[in-house]
Amino acid sequence: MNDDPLMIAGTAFSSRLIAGTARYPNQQVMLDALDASGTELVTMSIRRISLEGYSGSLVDLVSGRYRLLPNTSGCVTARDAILTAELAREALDTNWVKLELIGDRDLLYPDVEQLVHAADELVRKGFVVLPYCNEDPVACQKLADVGCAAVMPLGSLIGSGMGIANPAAIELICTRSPVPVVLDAGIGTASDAAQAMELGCDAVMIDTAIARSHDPVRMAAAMRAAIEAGRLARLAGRVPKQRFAEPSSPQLGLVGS
Amino acid sequence: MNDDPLMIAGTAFSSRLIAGTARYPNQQVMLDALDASGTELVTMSIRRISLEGYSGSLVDLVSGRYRLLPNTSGCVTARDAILTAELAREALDTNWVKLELIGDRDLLYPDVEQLVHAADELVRKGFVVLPYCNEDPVACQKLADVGCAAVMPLGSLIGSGMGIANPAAIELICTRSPVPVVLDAGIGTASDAAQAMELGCDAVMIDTAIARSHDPVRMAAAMRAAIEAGRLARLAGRVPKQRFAEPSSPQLGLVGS
Amino acid sequence: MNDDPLMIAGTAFSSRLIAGTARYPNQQVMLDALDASGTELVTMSIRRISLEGYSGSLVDLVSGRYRLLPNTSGCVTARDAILTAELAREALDTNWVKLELIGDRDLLYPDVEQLVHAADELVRKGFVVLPYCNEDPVACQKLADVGCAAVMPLGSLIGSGMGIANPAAIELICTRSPVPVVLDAGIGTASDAAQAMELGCDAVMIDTAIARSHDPVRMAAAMRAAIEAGRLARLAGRVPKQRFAEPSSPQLGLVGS
Amino acid sequence: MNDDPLMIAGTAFSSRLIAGTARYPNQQVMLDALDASGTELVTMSIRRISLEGYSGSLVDLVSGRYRLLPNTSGCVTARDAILTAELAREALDTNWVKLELIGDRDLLYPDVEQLVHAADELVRKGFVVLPYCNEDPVACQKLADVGCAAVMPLGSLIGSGMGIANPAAIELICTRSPVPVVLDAGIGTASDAAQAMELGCDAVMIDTAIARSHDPVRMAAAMRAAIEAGRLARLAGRVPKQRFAEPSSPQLGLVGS
Amino acid sequence: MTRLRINGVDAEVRVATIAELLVERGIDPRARFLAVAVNGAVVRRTEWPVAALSPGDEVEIVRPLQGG
Amino acid sequence: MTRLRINGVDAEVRVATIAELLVERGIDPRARFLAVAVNGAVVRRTEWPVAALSPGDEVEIVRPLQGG
Amino acid sequence: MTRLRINGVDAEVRVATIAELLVERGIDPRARFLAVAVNGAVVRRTEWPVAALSPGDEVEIVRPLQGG
Amino acid sequence: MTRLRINGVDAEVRVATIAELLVERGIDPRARFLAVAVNGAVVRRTEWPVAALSPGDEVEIVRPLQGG
Repeated sequence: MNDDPLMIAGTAFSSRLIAGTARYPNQQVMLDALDASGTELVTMSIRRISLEGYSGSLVDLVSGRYRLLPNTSGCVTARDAILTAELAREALDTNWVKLELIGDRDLLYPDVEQLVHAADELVRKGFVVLPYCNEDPVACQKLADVGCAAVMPLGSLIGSGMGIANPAAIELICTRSPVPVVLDAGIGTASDAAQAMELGCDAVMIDTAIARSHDPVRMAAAMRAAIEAGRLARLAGRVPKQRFAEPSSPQLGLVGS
Repeated sequence: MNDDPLMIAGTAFSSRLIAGTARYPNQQVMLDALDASGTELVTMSIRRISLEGYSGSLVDLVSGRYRLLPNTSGCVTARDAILTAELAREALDTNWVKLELIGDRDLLYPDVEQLVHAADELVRKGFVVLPYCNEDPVACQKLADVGCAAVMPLGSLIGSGMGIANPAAIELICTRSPVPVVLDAGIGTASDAAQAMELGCDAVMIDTAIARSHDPVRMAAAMRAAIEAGRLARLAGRVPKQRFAEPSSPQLGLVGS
Repeated sequence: MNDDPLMIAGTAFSSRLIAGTARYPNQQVMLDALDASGTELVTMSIRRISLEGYSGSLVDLVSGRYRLLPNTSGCVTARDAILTAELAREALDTNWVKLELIGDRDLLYPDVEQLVHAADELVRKGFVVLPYCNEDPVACQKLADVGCAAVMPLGSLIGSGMGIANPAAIELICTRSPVPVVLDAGIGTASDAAQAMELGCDAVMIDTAIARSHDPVRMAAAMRAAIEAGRLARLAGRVPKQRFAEPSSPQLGLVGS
Repeated sequence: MNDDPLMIAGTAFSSRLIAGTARYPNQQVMLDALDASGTELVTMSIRRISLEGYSGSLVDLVSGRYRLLPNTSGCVTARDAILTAELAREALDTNWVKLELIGDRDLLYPDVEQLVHAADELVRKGFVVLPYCNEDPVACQKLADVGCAAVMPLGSLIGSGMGIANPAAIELICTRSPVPVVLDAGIGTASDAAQAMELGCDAVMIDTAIARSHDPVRMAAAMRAAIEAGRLARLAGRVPKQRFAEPSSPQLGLVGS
Repeated sequence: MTRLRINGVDAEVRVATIAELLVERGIDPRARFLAVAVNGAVVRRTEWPVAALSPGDEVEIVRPLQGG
Repeated sequence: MTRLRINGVDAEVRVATIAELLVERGIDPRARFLAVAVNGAVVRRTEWPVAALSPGDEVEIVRPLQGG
Repeated sequence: MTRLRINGVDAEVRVATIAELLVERGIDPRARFLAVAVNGAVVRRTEWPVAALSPGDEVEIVRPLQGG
Repeated sequence: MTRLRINGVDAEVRVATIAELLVERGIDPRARFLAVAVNGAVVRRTEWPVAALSPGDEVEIVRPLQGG
């Protein structure tokens, strides 16, 4: 454990990267990328039994090495999201859940109103709830008020790779949130992840930007380094921006002057 | 030596961070920061003998551990810049020089016209010339044409911490430059350095952003990680940006759907 | 009436600028600025009788020349917002209301959850509701679904002058909204207003950016021109952005070539 | 003449838009667009006699209604640019010239070094020189020093429609230039033109953004309004940007509070 | 004497109707752009002369101000 | 024969308990990482051998998959 | 016959002056907005009737076109 | 006495060579990282003991400092 752990619901994590497990070219690349990313917490979905391919044994491969964070992806009603969370708890023996409640199937944008109600109920049922929300400081406050263990505002649309569309709003949420802020969705490249940490986020959730890059294992290493870099820079306290120049070398004693 | 070295004038560097040695709170912090940064190439200025403070023994401390890159900071004429370079070669026994030729003492902005002439002459005199220039692809091409070993376009004004003011121009220079591109000036925080590498820069030069941060040693580590992150992301090939969303979890088999 | 009117709830407006009446240095400047802005719809607040200054006769001055849009500014509960709207209807004899329901007194950020419920009830009570909301496409859809006559997403925080913090989200809302989109809050200068219209907004609401500028009357004229410019540019269909250059003058027949 | 004329070389212009005449779908659209733009100064190129189409009679159509500004577009040597300027003076009976000296045929990016020399010589030959340059404050100062009547820094690459890639540099040039600053190249839509004026530019040069839009006549009107809006906003003095909110309506006397 | 809460402030007044209350407060009931609510419900202007006030009533008397 | 709705699809099955249903579906009830809900309520694994199924029951049989 | 280079193209022409050259090329020397340079130097319109052309002269004949 | 300009300042010194000048200035000529130029031309360290100084010579004596 490093000296600057991420604390969520009393659990300490050395890594501030939460990794998805979907959209990889194949299972081995996924495992190598998770390894390279240094993540300690990986997300999974809950789906009806079917005859699909490799995913059957996915849990066996990751459950030993990583804490699992099941999600309720795709749910559009509080009822389905809550049932999915309860099935996840039974299937994976964890009361942690990444709560997703979608208000628009095209945009995969959260339905903040239902989200707060579902989060409230899941907290009462004993879940550790990490809700995927938007960059709305009032919604984030409500989610913290009902007992969520963290908030997960989007940087931009899921899978878009557009980075952090509204840095000012994310920074505002970070300065005010009583619970950890995990930037979720939209990360496209390493500097996006570093920026998230510099804005004050406690962690970053990444799936597509790693899984769909040309070299997921290398990109996973890039994201790991970027999140460390952004965190260190945040702690180090950056220089202020100023509109004019300031010399770095000494001004006096110039040759020939 | 790592498997992705930076090559300048036939010399290989594991680190892609060129570090300044000025503006640190004190000498020990500077040494610790240089160490934390992983740099292998540090810049120095050349000044007339005087009774100034600690700097007297600076070279003894760094010359053994790092390759030195003397600069011609503050020079406003080709004549002074060339003489300063020759004095640096004599004093430090290196033919490498970071050529600075300032056209505006307030902005510390390069004088491209004189810069090309001075670079041409220094190359003829056997110097390895790394010129501080602006984000002008034509000027960068001319500097490469006269034999510069690299080009060092500014991100923004020296010491401003404004980051990369014109990413499109930097990217354009990187795609076309026959010599390494080192982003110089303006870096403010880690994500700026990562972005520079993602745009295609081969290295980044940093002084103020480390030396003047609240915790230079930690910021040095941040910059080291950021440059590695940006380089890895560049090599890994990021996902394309798209304006719409794409789900990461499977679409089929939703509970209750 | 021009040939491109703004239609809200069946009412046509030649001007696409909704103007606030607060924060002006004095009443005459306000009247001159409203005149210069070309607005046809101005906002007012509803407050308890007191012995405050000039505002007593404000309505007499503007009610004849402009349609009034009372707001529920400052309300933090649906109950207070609804009562304020009903008092406004009685006092000003209009069923139009700019519905504001604040979830955070520091940020003056909307409480989307309560906002939808209050809007729903006011629509049932026969009001023409224009809700101040955030750049949340799902919330905007819900507001339209309950019968709001328009949606008024914020560009950035009220009075901040930060412009449009999340252009992609505003554009997304504009492409999908079944009702007019009025950009509200955050406009700082003319180009912000032009940008709002180019993103697809149907109108812009401005108060502080005019009232608190150094020369409100001139800034009002600037905003009027900017909104017309942005609207015309939107209708004219801008050239695509491309990363490379394209000559405008003929390529052939160069002298000396 | 309005009360805020643009002065170049002692000549006053009511319009701050310099319009190109190329790339229009046809001649009538060009004439209508020039009319709608309100421009008083239009650019033309100088080319060898050939059997090309409509352009033969172009001058007859515009020379009576607009002051002509011949350019040296396409020239890559000072010699060709100077000869082209002299031929233009003979052909059009004007000593005004938009000096273009390209250092890269793909990017159409200026060659600052040659540009300064050619400008110097043309000024000595009695020309009123308006040089197309880059956003380099030192180069702009040199061009003013050799007697140019204005400087024309690029916003972004010619014909790219990318807008103003480096607003800070343009603003810096505007604050320091002893001669008028005309933003040239890169304007894509109305808000770009408004922004240029807000940054302090004295005028804007536009060709492609109008000629290649879906509706050039309407876009010309948009640009005219945008430039007026940006100029008025600059003169009116915008509100400062602040990171926090400030209420516009009165704080006291809230109903129910 | 009737104890009312007027615009959030407790007051003892000797009035029977809203119209009388306005007059007692120095407000001309014929003045334009006024509105009144009692216990959270708007009372139309036409009712002011007859609308009776009871002890403990919460009265809101408002008018428009500048706003954004 | 019992008529059930299994994972959103109607089916006629000759089973009495969830455990039997899983077997009938070719799923090993001892397999890890399975979960079952009947009519919107999760049935704990320990109940599978005894939990009776009634006609019209809506059964969800799920397991984890990759996710983001 | 005089060998000239006209607008970058070699040509054999039977003319003595610029004016004659223009006519020979089918260009009306009185047409407005024309300009001519010989060997890199502009020849004013008034000189066209008398300005003699020598073998090897490089002649530029230009006029304005649309431009940006 | 020789009148020199040393690092931009006029000075009267009683020295014949660069080595003597350094000593006279309290600088150990064997110290590392020093460089000297006379009238715009660098004088190699090996020449210091013999390089003669003439009246009016412009001498630069430099060493490295921190820099960016």
